[in-house]
Order: sequence, then structure tokens, then C-alpha cells
Amino acid sequence: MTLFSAPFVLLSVMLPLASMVLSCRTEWQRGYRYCLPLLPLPALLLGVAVEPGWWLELPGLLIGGLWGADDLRRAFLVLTAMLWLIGGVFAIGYLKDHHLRRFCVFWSLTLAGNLGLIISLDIASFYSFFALMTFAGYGLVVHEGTDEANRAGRVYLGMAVVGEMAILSGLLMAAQLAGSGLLANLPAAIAGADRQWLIMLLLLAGFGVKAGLPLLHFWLPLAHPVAPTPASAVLSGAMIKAGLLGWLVTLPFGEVSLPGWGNALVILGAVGSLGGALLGVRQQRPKAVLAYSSISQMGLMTLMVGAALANADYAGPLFAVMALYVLHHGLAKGSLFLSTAMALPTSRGGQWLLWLLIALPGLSLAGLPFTSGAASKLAMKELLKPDSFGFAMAPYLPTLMSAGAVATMLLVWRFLWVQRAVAGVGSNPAFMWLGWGLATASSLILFWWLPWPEAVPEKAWLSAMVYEAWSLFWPMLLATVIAALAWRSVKQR
Amino acid sequence: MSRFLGITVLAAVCLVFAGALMITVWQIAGTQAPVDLPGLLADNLEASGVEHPITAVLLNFRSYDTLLEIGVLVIAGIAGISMANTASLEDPELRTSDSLLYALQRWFVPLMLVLAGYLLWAGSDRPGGAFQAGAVLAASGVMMRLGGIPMEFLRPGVLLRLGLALGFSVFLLVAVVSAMAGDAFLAYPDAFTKPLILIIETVLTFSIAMVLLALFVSAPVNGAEEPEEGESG
Amino acid sequence: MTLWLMAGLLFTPLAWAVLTLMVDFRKGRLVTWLGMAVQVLVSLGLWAAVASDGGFLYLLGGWQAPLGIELRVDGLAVTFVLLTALVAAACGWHASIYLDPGKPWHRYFWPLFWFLWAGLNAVWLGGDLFNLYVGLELISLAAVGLVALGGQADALRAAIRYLMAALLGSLAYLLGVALIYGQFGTLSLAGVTELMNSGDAQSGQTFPLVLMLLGLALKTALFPMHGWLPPAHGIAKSPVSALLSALVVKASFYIAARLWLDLGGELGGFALAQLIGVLGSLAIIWGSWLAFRQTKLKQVVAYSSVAQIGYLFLLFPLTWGVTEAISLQAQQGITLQVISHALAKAAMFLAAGNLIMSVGSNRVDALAGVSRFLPFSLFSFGLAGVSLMGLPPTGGFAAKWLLLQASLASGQWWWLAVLLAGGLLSAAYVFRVYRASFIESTDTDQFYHPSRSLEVIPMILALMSLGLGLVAEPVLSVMSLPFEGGGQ
Amino acid sequence: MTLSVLMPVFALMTSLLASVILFALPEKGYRLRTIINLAAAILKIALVGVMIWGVAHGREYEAAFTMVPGVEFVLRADALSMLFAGLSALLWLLTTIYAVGYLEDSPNRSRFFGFFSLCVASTMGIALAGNLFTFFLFYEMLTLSTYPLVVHRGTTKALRAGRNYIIYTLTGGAVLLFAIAWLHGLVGDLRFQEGGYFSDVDPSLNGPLTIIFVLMMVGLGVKAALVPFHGWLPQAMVAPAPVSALLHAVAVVKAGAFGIIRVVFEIYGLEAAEAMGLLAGLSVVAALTIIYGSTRALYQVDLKRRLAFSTVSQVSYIVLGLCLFGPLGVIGGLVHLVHQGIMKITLFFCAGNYAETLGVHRIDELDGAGKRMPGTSVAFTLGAFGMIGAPPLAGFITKWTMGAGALEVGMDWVVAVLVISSLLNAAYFLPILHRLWFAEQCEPWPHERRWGRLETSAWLLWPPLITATLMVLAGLLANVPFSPLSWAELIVLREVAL
Amino acid sequence: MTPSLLYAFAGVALCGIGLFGFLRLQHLLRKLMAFNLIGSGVFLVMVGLAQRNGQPDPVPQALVLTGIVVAIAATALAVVLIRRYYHLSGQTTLAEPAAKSARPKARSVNREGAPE
Repeated sequence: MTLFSAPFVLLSVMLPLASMVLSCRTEWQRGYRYCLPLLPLPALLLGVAVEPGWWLELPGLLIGGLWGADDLRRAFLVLTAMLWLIGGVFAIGYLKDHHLRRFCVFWSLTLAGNLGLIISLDIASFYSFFALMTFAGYGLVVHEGTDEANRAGRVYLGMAVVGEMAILSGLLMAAQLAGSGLLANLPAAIAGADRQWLIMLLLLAGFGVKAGLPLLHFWLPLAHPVAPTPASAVLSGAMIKAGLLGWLVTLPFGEVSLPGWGNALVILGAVGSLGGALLGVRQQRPKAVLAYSSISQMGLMTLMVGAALANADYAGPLFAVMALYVLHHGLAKGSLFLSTAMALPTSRGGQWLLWLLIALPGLSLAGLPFTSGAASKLAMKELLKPDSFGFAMAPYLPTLMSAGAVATMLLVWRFLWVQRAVAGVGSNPAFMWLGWGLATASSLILFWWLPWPEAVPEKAWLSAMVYEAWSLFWPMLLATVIAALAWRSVKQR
Repeated sequence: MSRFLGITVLAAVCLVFAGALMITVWQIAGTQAPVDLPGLLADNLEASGVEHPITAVLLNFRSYDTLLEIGVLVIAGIAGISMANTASLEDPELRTSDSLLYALQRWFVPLMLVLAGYLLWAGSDRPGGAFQAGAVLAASGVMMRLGGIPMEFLRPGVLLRLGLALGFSVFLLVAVVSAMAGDAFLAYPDAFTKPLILIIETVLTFSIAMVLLALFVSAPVNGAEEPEEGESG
Repeated sequence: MTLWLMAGLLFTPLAWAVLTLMVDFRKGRLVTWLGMAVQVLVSLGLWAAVASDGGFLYLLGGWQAPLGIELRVDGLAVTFVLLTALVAAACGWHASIYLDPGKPWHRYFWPLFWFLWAGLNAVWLGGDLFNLYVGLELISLAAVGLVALGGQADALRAAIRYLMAALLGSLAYLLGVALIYGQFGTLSLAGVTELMNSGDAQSGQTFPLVLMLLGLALKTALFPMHGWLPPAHGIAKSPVSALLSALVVKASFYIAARLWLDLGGELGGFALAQLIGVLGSLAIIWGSWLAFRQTKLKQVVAYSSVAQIGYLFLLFPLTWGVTEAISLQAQQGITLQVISHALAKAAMFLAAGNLIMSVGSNRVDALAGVSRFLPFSLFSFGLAGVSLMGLPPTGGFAAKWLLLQASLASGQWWWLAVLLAGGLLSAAYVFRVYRASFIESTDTDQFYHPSRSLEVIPMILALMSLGLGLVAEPVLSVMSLPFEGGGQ
Repeated sequence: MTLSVLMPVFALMTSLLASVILFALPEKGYRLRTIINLAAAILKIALVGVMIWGVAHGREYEAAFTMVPGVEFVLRADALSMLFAGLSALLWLLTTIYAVGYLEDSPNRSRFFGFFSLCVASTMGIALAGNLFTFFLFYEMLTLSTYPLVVHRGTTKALRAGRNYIIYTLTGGAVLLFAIAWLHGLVGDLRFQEGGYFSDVDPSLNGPLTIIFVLMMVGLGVKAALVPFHGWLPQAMVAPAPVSALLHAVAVVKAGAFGIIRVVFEIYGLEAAEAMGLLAGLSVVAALTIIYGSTRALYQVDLKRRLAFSTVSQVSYIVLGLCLFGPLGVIGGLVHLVHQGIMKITLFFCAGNYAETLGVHRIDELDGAGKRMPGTSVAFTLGAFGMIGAPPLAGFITKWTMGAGALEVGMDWVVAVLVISSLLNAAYFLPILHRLWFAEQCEPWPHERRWGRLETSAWLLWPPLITATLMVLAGLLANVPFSPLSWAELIVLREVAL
Repeated sequence: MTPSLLYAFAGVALCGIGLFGFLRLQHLLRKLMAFNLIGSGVFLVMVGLAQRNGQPDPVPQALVLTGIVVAIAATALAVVLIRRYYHLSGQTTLAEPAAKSARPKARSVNREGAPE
């Protein structure tokens, strides 16, 4: 608790905002880029070092502010802060002088929004930060200023605004029922609402835009590839998770079992997970493939959300698993996105090493044993046993998860394939090496030392992985076979 | 056609007006006036200082009317001379060298002056008075003017203006002096009623004659023009 | 004390008329300033005396009413006397600077001016029907003389037209007086009223009243008998126009209103009252419309007078056959309208004179760009216009408000539409002038700048008109006397 | 006692006297004029501040005298009036600063500032008016004193706009006068009073009262730019930017809205108005206006015109809020009075800056202006987001409170209106922002002026920055005492008597 | 029907005729004569009506005297004005000359803006 104090909490959110002062004067702008990695540092410390359960009251803020973190939020906070930090490091090396100041400002703004929404416990702050992140994110998306970027930005913004409005209406209705401005009171209120379906629909759709829910995902494969690479990384790794967090903190988990909604979400998740992969493998650009991969991964998480919604009893543990999964996916996806910008070293050995390091987070996504992916997948499997859930789609969950793993693996192969086609050979700035290295390292190694959610089932992970290796491995193998066949057929043609 | 119609309508309007007036007069004539003003007048005639009731009304009971009336005359005079040619009275067209007129004038002017004096004097107890006298006086002036007698004093100047204002000023002074004495405006002190009225009558006669004459003489042949506002050159 | 004041009030204008007749314009100006100071002080004193002690009857020559002439010195009369003093003094002051002393005929301005003033006072105070006639003639002739003063053909045409209308009106009035005298045997208005109310006399005739009202309406330029007014007011010198519009037309209306209030209840009728009201309304609409159409600045203001006079005639329907309270309200409204219009219109004409003087043209179009040079006069013009529009907080608004209330309370709601429409229409012509002045034109840099005092005078008047709405209640409390039958 | 009488009078007089002095000043007295302007504005803020403090602590400020028989002139400071008075006093100062910079080197400044102060005096009078009559007095005064400002430029376009403005507003004023007079005739002189007068009115009066209400709404709706009486507002945008900023964004339209608030709350009483079914109609009109204004704004290419239509839409939020017949809705409406003012004035300041510094009037000329004028553009961005209702800016507080209010009373469709309006707002504001920040400048600015190091004159730059900051603070610190929201809550607690 | 009433009726007739003339006639001097005719009618009515008791009533007679003076003053003023008007414009009626409507415009255009 040493680090926890009101100024520090405020600092962790406000530092990015405060940093915008640097944009005021031309002389300071050069230094601004070097500050980027520092901005999420307090938040990272807050996430790592402070035990969850703290809260901070800000009565004057908006309509009464309350900030704090619980187990779930801590995981999100850690992920977000880390990812932005890594992105920041990478950005130092990546950025050209083109509209540098503007990029830094929007970076800071988006970062502030992203961090703030995680530690907000009241509706107004949460929504404020959410909106801040959304709108500022536009600046990152269209940064390059190409026609493609502008088009992507337009779609992004249009859908985001509609989503915001859906969220606003949903929150408004829920808050009205709850008679409170705190997020914590919403689930109960929604659970007992007359027009539960409308509120849920609005919230699901609203956050779904951000989370890339199927049919609401159109902006995602457009926006993620056109953004500068560090921005893509945080977009796909951290910001996309904000939608998920929105669901988790507003929907009536644990209050009431809603099998109907559960079924629907599971189906949606399945569609997302498989459909994303299906579309993803046809992409020509590595970042587009990764974007679809994100959709696919979010589909898996949607699936879990559906399960949690369907059965109130499992909501708690599922949350923890989801948090873990988020952590894992965020780091891995961040690393993958960053690697798209890396130029290959000239030496053959170095190339192989690099390819390996690029591939590893991808394989981790697919659940390679002894990776973060494996840990998350195992935890997930542990919970999603068909017999313990009492809703229609429950029996198909393991199958779907395996299918998801296959799909993921396919996407990873596809990514490597197209990445190989476009990757250039040359030298990278030191900060890019550092950023990418950090990302890969945290995805592969640091993950294990990060504070996991408390409710994740305790396990001897190493032995469990050995034990479960096959079950983790066969989808990957299957996917590899399919990929190889596909490759051959393409080659023959 | 429309002209004829217009006349018809106009005539009809006038007839209606006259008819209505007629009816009203007829109806009023049939009633008895509730206030007996002549009786009241007769009762107060003693105090008025003059014997003739009309003069009493004019110069005592309703002397304010008369004061203002003279004011009206003076205004007319002023307005008249404001249009006069300032340089000269010589207006050749108005001069006649008719010998008959000249002869008449020699006979009549003195006679008329005497008549005027008489009228003025008679005013106190029988029909007559300042206005009548002034009118006769003015008529004699007109005659002299037509006859070509110069009458320099009629040239717009301080003399003419003094003459115009004399009667009015005296009247006004009497009025205000009486007010100064603590009475109402125009209330003559009892002792001086008659002489005061006489004085007023006399100067009024003079002034009335002046005004009428001045109006006759003012020939609108003023060359200088004042342009309308905003259209100046 | 009041006797002295009265004597001073009656004496001063007449005496100064004579005095100024003796001297030329420049000296007359000095003399006049003194006279105006005296007259304003006397009027103020009299007003204060009446305000504190109440009204009284002043017996001229010491003779009582049927025989002699009584002056009715009540709250309303002294208020108007004071108003006259203020407006006339302002106009006189303005004229003393505005008029060109080099023109020989201007020496006659001062006597005529003072006679006009005397005539106005005579009318405000007059309680005798015939005396009022003489007073009216005094005013009319002096006014005609002022219009014609040094004028050329157009001015003379206007003056003659004015004179003819005034004379015909006076005669109609006189005929009515003759008939009244024939019936009642007295000329005192109070006496006639008393006789009529006591019921001793046979019921009176409506025709004399109609005749008198007709004559007075002609002199007041009620629609459709307004034809003489705009040329006369438009062509006269600005201070003269101001006097004519502000005060002269009010004199005949004042008599008409007094007649109506004293005799109208008995002799008038609903139809007559409504007819007059309708004519007044038409005057408002038509006059405003014509004012809007004029191309010359002073014609705009003159036609505006036609319209504003229309408001006054709403007094007739709003006081006939209604309760005391409503009648009082209407009377107060009309009184305020008279006062505020007098102040505003005088301000407007004087300001218009300044504007014309600066741009050297009488046309509205010529005002383009003047707002840069003459904001003061323009502002006065605008303020006066605000009062004419009846917008708060001006006296015009207070008047309109009272009239609105009266028409609502009396159930004659149709006047509401007239009042509101009239306000909008007057806005139309005022803003037309204003608009012209805002046009930025590049080539009009030749402006003659009138002296400061010329600009100050209309401003003072306009501000008074503006402030009247704020102090309407104390003013009305002083002048509410006559209508309650006081004075005896 | 005397102080409590004098305070509202002083508050009114500061700008009135300033206007008189300014008229009298010669055109060349540049420095003196600025000093007088600023001094008066600061003095006014101080006075209003004192009054706000006093009102918060339950003190009464009232000055009254009888004007016309039966009618009083009342100046009174209550919580509601302080809301408006505070807003206008604060914005007067900023706009004066801005105007000093904006009108540098332009002709007729004496006239401009004179009328400008007069306008503010009228606004203050409207805020402090204690009864309908007094309100009307200042309402019309506002109309008149604004006209010279609208036609200030003297161009044909300006004159036409001025004419339309005056036709609209004077006609509205006449209708309002008619209604007020009628009401006065029915029930006498009514002071504004909490809870209104007609909660237990004789049913036979319902008919006239309904008509009067409609008439009043028409009369006030003209200034509040309710559809279909909004026509003057976009045209009036030809006026100089400070005028558009303060008057059309704040004073004039707010005067109408404020009047509606007064009439509904303190003459009719919210409950009575609801019971007579008056609010339902009004809310529909307001909703239509919101949607219509936003839709029209979408199609404007002129920046100020777009902002004007946005104003049309936004002002109706206030009206809509109080139609919601519940504390939250009313709070939302009231707080928007202030919020919209701050936000819109920011936007207009910025539009003025673009016009003055770059000569840019059309939206498609704005490409890349963010780089050239970052400060202004930041302010503009904040203002735009505030308008959209993006949190945590002021506009969000409004929308949130109002939405909650609507749900509270079961008028869910209002939320739909809010959402649609926000979407439309986003649709017409976000493209501008895109142009500002992300589009590359392709052709030179139409008419650029340089001011050394700063992007524009400091007089022009600071006001929008300050208002933008205020707007952020108004949203961010909405729950702090004396924030607009808290004050609106105080008003509802004290005066609306719900 | 007393003889004095006859005067009154004669006055009524004069008023009617005079009014017709006043409204109908264009020539200013004739108009003025018509005015005087009305005036005389009015005076007759005044004197005639009041005399119905048999004995003459001096008050209206005095009034008429005053009235006559006023009428004379007015007439004289009118004549002076009319003469001068004739002198300046050559017209004897109030009708605006036909060319008049076009003239002021042209002239004001010429002289517009010239300082006084």
C-alpha cells in the first residue's frame, strides 16, 4: 500500500494529460517523444504494486467520482499500462517527424482515456474516459493522413459515435434504475429491470463496437492496419479490451442467470472467432491478418462472456480467467503488431532468431504449451466444462474452443506467411528493438510474474501443461497441416 | 361624369349638414335656456364701468377673449409684414393717379377720422367701440395709400412694429398691473375701471387700424427666398 | 403665490411676444432665453403648487363663471402647461441656434413663437368654450405664420392648406359652441356639464358635440382629414415642425377630449365612440404605412405624427360606457401618450433637423454613413423612435400598456390588434431610417457638424420621453385630478 | 437593507452607465474605452459574485417601485436570476476582451461598444427582472440594442439580416406583450414566485390561460429560436463575431429560453402547466427544434451558419429540459442554460478567430488550420465535443442529467431525441475537427494576418481558451459547490418547488 | 318662429352654402370667400339662437364681434399668403403642378450633399 495515495492515483491518470504541456512550445516537442514511455509508468506501478481493493473518492468530479481497482481492473490496468509503455518505447524509434507533435498529443490523450476508464468506478468517469479514448483514438488511426487512413477513420468514428450513444442510453437507463452513479450498482439494477433486453442490447452493442463483435467489427480491420504500428499495437492489444471491460462491469454477471443472452453471445463469439479467422486468412497484409486475429480472439472472449452471463454462479471465476486471457492476448498481440514494423537483420541466423521470436507470441496465442496462451487456455478449459453449465450452447463450448485454437493457429501461419512476403531487410532503430524486445519478453516471460487475478484457479502450471500438452497441441498441429496443405495448393497453382 | 357625381355627393353632404343643423336649431329654439346670462349681465353692469353691455362684455367680463383676439390680430399683422418687401413700399401697380379718388380722399379722410373718433367714444353706452373705430381708421388709411400718399411709417420697421404692438401692450400692461396689485389677471381696480377701459379702447383702435393697414400694405414681392430645409443651394 | 404664478404664466408669453417683436433675431434670442427661463420656472412652480395643494379655478378679471371666464387650473392642465414649457423651451433653444440670424424674416420668429406658447397655455387652462375657440385661433394663426415664415411656394402651399383646414375646423367648433350656448345659455364647460348631469335641462343635442368634435378632429388631423398635416409639418423648419407636432395638434385634441369626457357620456353614443376609434385605428395603420413609404426624412416623421395621433382617438371608445376604473385607465393611457409623443416627436424632429443639416439633404437615402459622424443625433432619433414604437421602458410603452389593459378590461379587444400592429408599423418606419444610416458609403465624407447644444437638446427630450415610462406613476398621480371631477 | 436594494440596481447600472459613457467617448479614445469597458465588466462580475454568495446564503436582494398604475418595476436577485446573471457577467468580460481585439482598426467602435454594453445591461435586466412586466421591458430593450450590432457592418447582407431580425423579434415582442397584458388583465400584476400561481386555478380560466401560454411561448420562442421562429438567427450571423458569440449564442436566445423558464416555473407553475397539458406540446416543439436545427446544420458550409443552426438546436435543450416535469430534467435544462452559453461562445470566438486571422469563413477552407492555430483549434475542439455531449465536458452533464430526468418521468422518447441530436451534432462537428487537425492545408489562407509569435492577437486568443477551460471545468467539477450543476440543483430545491 | 330665429335659419343656410363652396371651389380666394360665408352663417346662428326670448342677448353679440375680428385677421393673413403664393408660383389653387412631382428629385440630385 505504500504507493497508494490520492496524488499518485491522480498522477497515474493525469500524467499523460499533463504531458500535453510539452506540445505548447516547439523546443519542447522533440523531448515529448522521449516522454511517451514514461507516461503510463505510474499507472503500471499502481497496477503492479498496489493490492486491489483500493478506492478514491472524488466528490467534486462530474456527478460524483469514485476511482479504484478490483481484481479484474488490476489485470486490465497492468496490461494496458505495460502495453502503452512498450508502445511508447517502440514509438520513439518508429516515429518520423511527420506531425510528431500531433501524434504525441493524441497518444497521450488516448492513453489517459484508456487508463482512466479502467480505474473508474463511477459511471460518469468511466464513460468520460471511454469517450476520451474513443475520440482521441481517431487521431491515431488517421495519423498517416492517407486516403485509406481517412476512410478507415471515418468508419471508425462513425461506428464509435453510434456505439457511444448506445452506451450512453444504456448507462442512462441503467443508472436511472439503479438510482446511483456507481458502476457497481448497475448489474443489480439491470438484472431487475423491466426493459432488461433493451438495456442489455444497448450496452452489448455499444461496447461491442469497441470489442469488435461480429457485425460491429467493420472498423477494426480497416483501422488497425492503417494506424502507425505502435498505435496498432495498443489499439489491438489494449483499447479493444476496453469494450470487454465495459461488458464486464456493466452487465448483470453474477446477479442473475440469463441463458438466452448466454446462448446468443456464445453463438456470436463462435461466429467471431471462426469467422474472423476465415476472413483473416484471406488478408494480404500482416496487420490486417492480425486485426482479424484480434476479432477472432475477442470472439473467444465473447464466448466466455456468454458463458458467464448464462450462469450466474460461474461469473466470478470466469472473470478471473478472462482477465488472465486479456493479459495474455494483449501482450502477445502487442508484440505481434510491433513485429510487423521490424526489419529483418541481414545475417541468416539473426533472421531465424527473429522469426522465432516473432512467431512465439503467435504460437502463444494458439496455446503453445509453456506460453501464456497455454496458461490462459488451460484455465479456461478448466472452467468451461460442459456439464457444469446449464444452457443450450454449453455442450459445444470445448469444441468451439478447440476450433478457435485451430483458427488462431491458422491465422498465425497466415501472418507469418504474409509478413515474410513484406518484411524488408535492414536495420532497426534501437528504440524499436527495445520496444519490440520488451513486448516479446513480457509476452513470453514477464507474463508469469505479473499479478494474476486472485480467482484464477491455483495450479502447478508447469506440470499441468505437460499433462495437458496434447490437448493443447493437437489443434495447432491440425492447423499447421491445413496451412501446409493450403500452402502447397497455392504453390502448385 | 365623375365630376358631376362628385358635385352631387358634395351637395348632398352639404344638404344633410344643413338639414341636421336646421333640425338642431329648431329643437334648441323650442327649449328654454337654463341659465339667464343676460339677466346676470344686467345685474352686474353697474360694476363693469361702462354702460353698454356689449362693451362691458368685451372689455370687462370677457376681456381675456379680447386680449387674445388682439393677439390674433397682431399675429396676422406680424405674419403679414414678415412677407413684406423690406426695401421699399413703392409698388407702382398699386398707385393710382385717379383724380376722382384723389378728390374723394381729400374730402373723406378727415370725415372718416372724425367718424372713428365718434365710434370710439360711443362705445361706452351704445353700439360702437374700438374695433369699429379701428376699421374706419384703417379704411381711411387704405384710401390714402391708394391715393398715393407715402405713409412712411408703414414701412416695416420699428415704427410699424411699435404701432402694431401698442394697443396690445397697453392692454397687457393693464392686465398684469392689476394682477400685481393682488387681484386676478385683468381685474381692473374698481376706481379706475372706466378710464382704464377708455385708454385701452383708444390704443386698441389705433393698433387695430395699424394692423389692418399693414396687412393691406404688405405686398408680397419679397425677392429673397428661403429654400426648404435640406434643399439648400 | 399661486396668483402670482398664474399672472406670470399668462403674462410672460404675451409680453415676450411684444418684446421680441421690437428687436431683431439676435437680440430676440437673448430676450427669449430669459423668457423661457421665466416661463419654465413659473410652470414648474405652478405644477408643484397644484401637485401639493390641488387644482383651483382662476377667475379672470374677478368674474365668476357664466359671466366671466374661469381658468381651470387642475392637475392635467398644469401638467400640460409644464410639458409645453419644457418642449417649447427646448424647441426655442434649438431654434435660437438652428435658425440663420442673417435672414431678415427670422426676426418675426420669436413673436410668433411666443404667441403660440401663449395660445397653448390658454387652451390647456381654458374652461370657457368660446375662450377656447379664441385660443385655438391664436395657435392656428401663429402656427401658420411660422410655417409660412420666409418660405417659398411649397411652404406657402402647405401653409395655406393648413390655414384653410384650421379655419374650417375652428368654424365647425364655433358653430357647435353657438348651438351649445343657444341651448344652455352658458359658455362655461363646467357649467354645461353640471346642467347636463343635474338633469334639470332637457336632454342635450348630439349634433353640436359631433360638430365640435369634427372640427377639432380636423384640426388634430384625424384620418381621413389628415391631408394638411404632413406637408405643413414636413416643410416647416425643424424646430417649428417639432412645436407643431408635439404641441399644436395636441391642443385641439385636448379640447376634444375634455368635451368628450364632460359631455360625451350624455351626448355621445356607442356608435360615435366606435366610429372615432375606427378612424383613429385607420390613422394608425395608414399613417404608419405612408410614413414607411416616404422618401424624405421629415415627411416620415410627419406621417408618423398622423399615425400617433390615431392612438389618441382611442380615448373615445375606451371611455364611453365603461366603468370608472377602465375609463380612468384609458385616460391615463392617453395622457401618457400625449406627453410621450410630444417629447418624442419634438426630439425626433429636432434630431431630424440636425441630420438634415449635416448631410445637406432631406432624403432618407442621403443618411447613408451618417451613423459614423452623428451618433448623438441619430441616437436621439432612435430613442424617440423607441418611444413611438411603444417599446419599454418609454412613456409610449406605459401608455400602450394602459390602453391595452383598458381595452381588455372593457371587452373591446379589437383595439388590441390595432395597438400591437401600430407598434410594429412604427418600428418599420423608424428602422427604415435607422437602416439607411447604417449603410456604409464611402463617398460621403462631407459632413457638417452641428454644434454640441443642437445635439444635446433632442437627446434631453428623447431621454425624458424614455424616462417617462419609469416615472409614469407619479406623473399620473398628479394629473389624475381632473378626471375625477375635481377642480371645483 | 439599502444594500440589498441597491445591489441589483448597481449590477444593472454598471453596464448601463458604461454604455452611456462609451457613447459619449470620441471614436479615437481607444485606450480609455477599453479601460472603461473592462472596468465595468470586472465590477459587474464582482457585484454578481457578491450577490451569488448572498443568495446562496439566503439573502434577499430586491428593488421595486410602481411604474405605471398597477404595475411594478421589480429587480430581484434569486437563485434562478443569478444563474443567468452570472453567466452573462462572466461572458461579458471575456467577450469585451475579445471584441477589443476583434474590432481593432475597424470603424464605429464607439457605437459598437455603446450598444454592446446596452445589450448586456438588458440581459442583466432580464436576469434580474422580478415580474413579467419588468422582464418584458428588458426583453424589448435587448431587441433594440442588438439591432445596431447586427447591422454593424452596414453591408446589404447585414442590413437584410437586421431587417429580418427586427421583424421577427418585434413581432414576437408584440405577441408577448399581448399575452402579458391579457394575463395582467385576468389576474393582475404577477411577480415571479416559486411554484407559480395557477396550481389551483378556477377551471373556467383554463381556456384563456392556455391561449396565453401559447402566445407567450410564441413570443419568447422567437428569441429562443424555436422552430418555426428561428429564421432570424442564422441570418444574424453576419454580425461581427463577438456579437454572434455573446448575443446570439448567449444573450438573445437565452433571454427567450430564460423567459420560458420563468413563465413555466414561476408564473404557471410546473405542475399547473403539466396539468393543463401545456408542457407536452412545448416538449414536442422543443424536440422538433432540436432535430431540425441539427439537421439543417449538417448542410451548412459557412462555419458561423453551421454554428447558428447548432444554436437553434441546442437552445431547445433548455426548453425540453423543463418540459420533463421532474427535478432532474429541470436541472438539466437549467444547467444547459449556462453550459450551452459557454460552449457556444467558445465556438463562436474560434470561428471569429479563423475569420479574423486567416480570413476563413467556409468549413472547407479550414483544412490544416489546427497546425496554424493550435490554441484556437483546441478550444474549438473542446467546444465541439461539448456540444456533442462527449464527457467529461459540460455538454455531457446536461445530456446526462436530462436523460436521467426523462427516464425518471417515463418520457423515454426524449432519450432518443438526445441520442439522435448527439449523433447529428457529431455528424456536423467531427468533419470540421477532422479538417482542422488531420487534413493538410492545400491552398493558402484567403486573408491571413500575422501577429508575431502568437497564432493570433492575444486579445483574440485568450477568451476562447478561457471559455474552453471553463467549459471543461463546468463538466469536470460539476459536483463542486457553485458549479452550474450545483447551482441548478439549488434552484430546483428552492424555487421550482417540485 | 320668431324673427330672430329667422336669422338663425338664414345662418344655417349660409353655412350650408358656404360649406359647399369651401369644399367645391378650387380658387383660393373663392375658397376664402366661402369661408367667410360660413363664418357669417355661424355668427348669424349664434346671435339668432340666443335672441329667442325677445330681448337681445349682448353676450353672443360680443362674442360675434370677437369672432369677426378673428375671422378678419385670419382672412387677412390668408389673403397675404395667397398673394405671395401667387407671386411665387403663379398659381391660384392648391393643386400641385404637374411637373412638380419630377422636379424635386432632379433638383435634389443636383444639390445633394452641398453644404449649407
